[in-house]
Amino acid sequence: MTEPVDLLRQMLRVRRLEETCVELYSAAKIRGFLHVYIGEEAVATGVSSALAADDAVVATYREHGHALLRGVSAEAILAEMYGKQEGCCRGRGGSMHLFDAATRFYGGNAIVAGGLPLAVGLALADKMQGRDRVTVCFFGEGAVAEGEFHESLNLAALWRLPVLFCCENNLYAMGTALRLVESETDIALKASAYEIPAWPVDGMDVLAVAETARRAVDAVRGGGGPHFLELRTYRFRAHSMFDPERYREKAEVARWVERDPIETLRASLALPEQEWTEMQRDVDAELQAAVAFAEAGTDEPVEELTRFVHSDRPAR
Amino acid sequence: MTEPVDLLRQMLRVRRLEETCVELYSAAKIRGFLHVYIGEEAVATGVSSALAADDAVVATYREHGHALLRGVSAEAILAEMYGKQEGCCRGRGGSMHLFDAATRFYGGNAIVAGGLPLAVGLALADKMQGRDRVTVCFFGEGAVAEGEFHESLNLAALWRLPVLFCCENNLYAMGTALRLVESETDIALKASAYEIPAWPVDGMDVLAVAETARRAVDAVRGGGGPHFLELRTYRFRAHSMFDPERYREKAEVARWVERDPIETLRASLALPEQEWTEMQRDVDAELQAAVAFAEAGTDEPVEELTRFVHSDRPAR
Amino acid sequence: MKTSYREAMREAIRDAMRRDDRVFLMGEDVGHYGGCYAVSLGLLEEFGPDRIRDTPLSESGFVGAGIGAALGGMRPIVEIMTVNFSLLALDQIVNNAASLLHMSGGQFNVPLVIRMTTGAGRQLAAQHSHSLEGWYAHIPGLRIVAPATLADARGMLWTALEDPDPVLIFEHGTLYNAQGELDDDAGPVDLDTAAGRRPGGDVSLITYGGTLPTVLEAAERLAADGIDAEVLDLRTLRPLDDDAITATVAKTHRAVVVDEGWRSGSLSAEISARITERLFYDLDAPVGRVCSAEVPIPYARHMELAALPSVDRIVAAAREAVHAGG
Amino acid sequence: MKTSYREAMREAIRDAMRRDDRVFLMGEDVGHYGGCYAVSLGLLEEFGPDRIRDTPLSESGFVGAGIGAALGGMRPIVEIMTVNFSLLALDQIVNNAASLLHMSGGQFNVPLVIRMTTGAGRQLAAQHSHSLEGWYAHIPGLRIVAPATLADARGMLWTALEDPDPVLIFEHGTLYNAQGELDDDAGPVDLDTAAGRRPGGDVSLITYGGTLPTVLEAAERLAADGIDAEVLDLRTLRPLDDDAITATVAKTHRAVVVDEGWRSGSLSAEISARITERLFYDLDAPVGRVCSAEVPIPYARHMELAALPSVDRIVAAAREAVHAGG
Ligand SMILES: Cc1ncc(C[n+]2csc(CCOP(=O)(O)OP(=O)(O)O)c2C)c(N)n1
Ligand SMILES: Cc1ncc(C[n+]2csc(CCOP(=O)(O)OP(=O)(O)O)c2C)c(N)n1
Ligand SMILES: [Mg+2]
Ligand SMILES: [Mg+2]
Repeated sequence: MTEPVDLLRQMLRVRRLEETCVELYSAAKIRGFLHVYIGEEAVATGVSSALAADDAVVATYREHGHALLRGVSAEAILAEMYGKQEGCCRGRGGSMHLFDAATRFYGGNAIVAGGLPLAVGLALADKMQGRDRVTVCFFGEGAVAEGEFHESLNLAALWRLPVLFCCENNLYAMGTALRLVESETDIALKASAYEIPAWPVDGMDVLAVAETARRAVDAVRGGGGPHFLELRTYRFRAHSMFDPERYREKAEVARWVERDPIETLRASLALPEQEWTEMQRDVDAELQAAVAFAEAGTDEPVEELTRFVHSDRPAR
Repeated sequence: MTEPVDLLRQMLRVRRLEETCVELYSAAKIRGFLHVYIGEEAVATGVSSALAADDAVVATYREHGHALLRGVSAEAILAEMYGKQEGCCRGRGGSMHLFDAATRFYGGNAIVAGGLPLAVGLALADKMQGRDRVTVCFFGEGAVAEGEFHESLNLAALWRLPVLFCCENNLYAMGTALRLVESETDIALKASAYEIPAWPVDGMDVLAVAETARRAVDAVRGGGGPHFLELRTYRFRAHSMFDPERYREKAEVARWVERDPIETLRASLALPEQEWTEMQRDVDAELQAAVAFAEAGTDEPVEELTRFVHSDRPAR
Repeated sequence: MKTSYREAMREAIRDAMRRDDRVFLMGEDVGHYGGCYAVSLGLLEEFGPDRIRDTPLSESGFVGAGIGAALGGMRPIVEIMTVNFSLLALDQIVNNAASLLHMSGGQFNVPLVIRMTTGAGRQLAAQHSHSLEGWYAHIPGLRIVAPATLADARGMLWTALEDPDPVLIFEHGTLYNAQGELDDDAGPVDLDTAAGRRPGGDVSLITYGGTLPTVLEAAERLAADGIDAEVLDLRTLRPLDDDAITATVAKTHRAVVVDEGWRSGSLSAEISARITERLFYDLDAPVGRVCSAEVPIPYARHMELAALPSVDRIVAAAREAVHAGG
Repeated sequence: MKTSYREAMREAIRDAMRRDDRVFLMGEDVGHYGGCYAVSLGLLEEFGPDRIRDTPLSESGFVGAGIGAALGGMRPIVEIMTVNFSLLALDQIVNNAASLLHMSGGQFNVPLVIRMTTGAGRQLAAQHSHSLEGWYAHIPGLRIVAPATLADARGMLWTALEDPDPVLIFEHGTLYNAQGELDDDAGPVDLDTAAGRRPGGDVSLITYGGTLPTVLEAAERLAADGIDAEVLDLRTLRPLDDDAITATVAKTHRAVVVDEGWRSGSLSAEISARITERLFYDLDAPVGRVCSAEVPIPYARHMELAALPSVDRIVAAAREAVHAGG
């Protein structure tokens, strides 16, 4: 199992990456929609710590951290958001569409709930080919209202596929509170209605997330069929860079910020100040290098615009 | 409450209508897809008996009986299947698309689960306008797998809308058995996951259906929000006229036929033979007249083909 | 009055809500968030959560519910955040909204308005940048409109709500911030006719929606070169205003259609085909088309721009038409 | 060998399943029922329920799962019973299958085949009779094919499965019962080129899929009148075989496109526009179009027939082209 101090480091990497993105957005280096994960780091960090190298991850448009934790470099991520061809998708995807074949990171999906059927299919391929890989699918609690959520859970359960569904319940979908859009707000219960073992987890406690995820991944890999985690968390920042946050009270945000997953773990580990300083320095250095890399990035030639609409095929 | 003997008569009307349809199909008077309701009559009969005149009904492509019970005449129904302009939709809809504004019969929907959102909307209109009408939505158990089922139940429950969902669980969707397509086959339980009160009902027992439906309709009309009935039934005939029925055993069908809802009620009522004969004679007469009406029907002029793509509007 | 496209659209909604109790707005984040593109900002406070109704992320469900509510006597305005997400509701739109009246033999009309944001230009990449309004214009039973000006943003909604049948309003994402003057008594706008936006005699530039500003700019550039372009804003994409199209091309004998949709199977193809059908012997050049490159729209700014109709490409196509053949 | 379109398609599936372990068929009622149109009859017994996989009624879910399985190394054939139901899966098809490769910068191709029944002619009314293949042909990233002959039914599937990218196969419902001779060694068919089905010099009739038999009949009628029509079967609707279209029209100088889609925004519009763009100065008449009436297809036989392209209408359009202008 990953050491707690490593989990701390990973969360810090995600936090700094996101902070860097926000700065770069303000500096107009990054454009389009930008959704950051600040406050929710324990979720992706804990879950990712439970995965093997050839497992697959499907995520949403709030996926910078997931990509980083999966092993995509901060360089490739930032260059992507700069729209440079050194980015993980040649600059075509941007913030919402990070993909990486090498680490089996399947996006970067910006249609809410659109990634769930993909995860089901990836798991189906593994099961049909007798491989013991696991596919992890992240999505927000807003996705739970979509028909594709329901169809996907049923398919996964019916066919006992190796998927771990991870619902990042941060209580809001853009500006709409969960209680305004779900007749039943207990999300783990919904999964149970498909006969999928499901647990709510404190998503601000990375150790709890890591431990639960490890057990769930083991169960899935062992042939136990799909499992479901509801990770209770909170986004500290606005939904995107355009969100004036009219829909929630500052006090509510403040209460959650008190449970900052990074601060909480650091306190509980009683990490010596010097180690913390070093860790920060390392992470900052990583990100500075990444920014420099992105800054040095080059534009994909416009002649390539129509390339990859279809695969490059050998001429017949 | 409707008298049991009237329920018997209504079931018989549906049965004879369907038998007539099958004959007419074999005689090539009716074309396209034809789905009959033989064996399932207790469901629509019992539920319809609980409705008021200005309630609304949304049904599927297996809806001849529902239309008849709602008050659409057998004449208009058969003429429709003949493709005649005297039909309830001028011959444009055919078997799968019976509609009738006068009785608030909203189809005749041939996209599985496609009617559920419509029912939700009809109920929303009633609620917003402060009317105490109820909308009943019939659908097969196959529809439960569709995303629209899930989205509709959530919306109805969330907004506490006056809808009664009636799932006609006849165990098969075309040739696919429920257990092959649902990880959890307890359908009433699924509705509960949306906080909708739900009961399974013996769909072969018209008295049980009528009584449960009456209570459910009362609850809905009284402001209790949506309710859900799972009506356990069986289709005695093939899915459609093209179905070779490879997917089920004759013995299984035979077991269910023993529970024929018409025979069962007739036996329990100990209806005098003469009354039964009279009832049959009446119903046969109704259907003979209907066939004659359909036979005498006329073709809509082809010049009308593009009429009703948009509403006839006063010229500006 | 100085205003913006966004505010004009908001005023249109507010006005309709005040005029008719049966009107309500429903969609994702229209209420508490204030509208994804802030169109409905402040309306929740004025009309309350019943009539400014936040929905779950259930596009098929709430569009279908809008159809049902319309059948039930309401006049719903359903907002879909972005055209791409409308694909999730397409079954309801095509199989129900567009078909019910005809297949019920004239019994059930669906007085529903669906509004959605369309188009590229804001670096939102492949899943938020489609221009599918021309594609929707293929479906019988739908009326498709694309307001390109403040007056149309202000005036089309009420007409759409008075229509007994479904109307889809496509609002190009780059237009919301457009500023301009609007008459204080700006009134309803019909949904039948195209509008001339610039008179000219040498070539007809036919467009709509988000590309209108680009086309007008191209027309100025052409004017500087001595080419006098007439600009026609289609406004309604289904049904097309054939008379207006025919009139301008009969005058100029040359046409270029500018359409942000992908070229193959675009609305511009239909317009080109119709012009040729009607005016074959009057044309001095084949009808030109300037469309988007046939690619999922990429994020990087230079690539996105390369994919979209540009002033340069429009000018080039117009020149080609003018200098063609005879 | 005497066979039918249905059997040819079944043989194609069987053959693919035998050749490649990664191939499997998934869809509603493909297994225990025997296939809605009996295409997959008997395959469950041969290949078992894993590879002939019945799905729940969850079009979006299982199409998306097909995309995921393709990403995971399988070669899924996903069957959607009828084109109308594919609207429920359109988000997955457009936003994922068609877009993933481009937006991932070339990393994730989707070797998926989707088959579906299309078209009218069987009195199935408005929700089971659409012809949307031309509409799908608007979407970059998809390859769209429409086998119209036994040889194409037999030969296109394997080529589609070898394609690294998504291919949609549209099978017209009226063709399944078509009988004919098929070579015992009928092999793969390319998905790039159109096929001449009848040589002629007076007018080009361009069509595909379910209307090919109607067009061939019309050509015979025209021949009796002394008009020698060339018939081109497009076979692949995206990308279009421009060379073949250009070649036939360059020869005949007159073209009529016959397309069961609704006229406005149909594939026929695109073809008309392209012909005019390429051959404006060679055309002796405007390109004609024979399409379906722009209505939800009605049930009544006479009304349905009135809505669809007919031999009479094709003959009339061809005559008009031949007698036009010069
Ligand atoms: C199908 C679809 N509908 C709407 C949107 C617009 N949208 C983007 S993010 C979002 C909120 C999603 O909330 P949630 O799933 O809880 O994820 P979170 O942003 O909270 O991580 C919405 C409505 C979308 N991208 N896709
Ligand atoms: C969305 C959609 N998918 C598939 C079909 C084809 N189809 C028609 S009826 C049917 C079975 C439906 O079964 P169920 O809901 O149980 O109703 P039943 O026929 O048993 O009354 C199917 C698959 C359809 N009409 N609509
Ligand atoms: Mg959320
Ligand atoms: Mg059933």
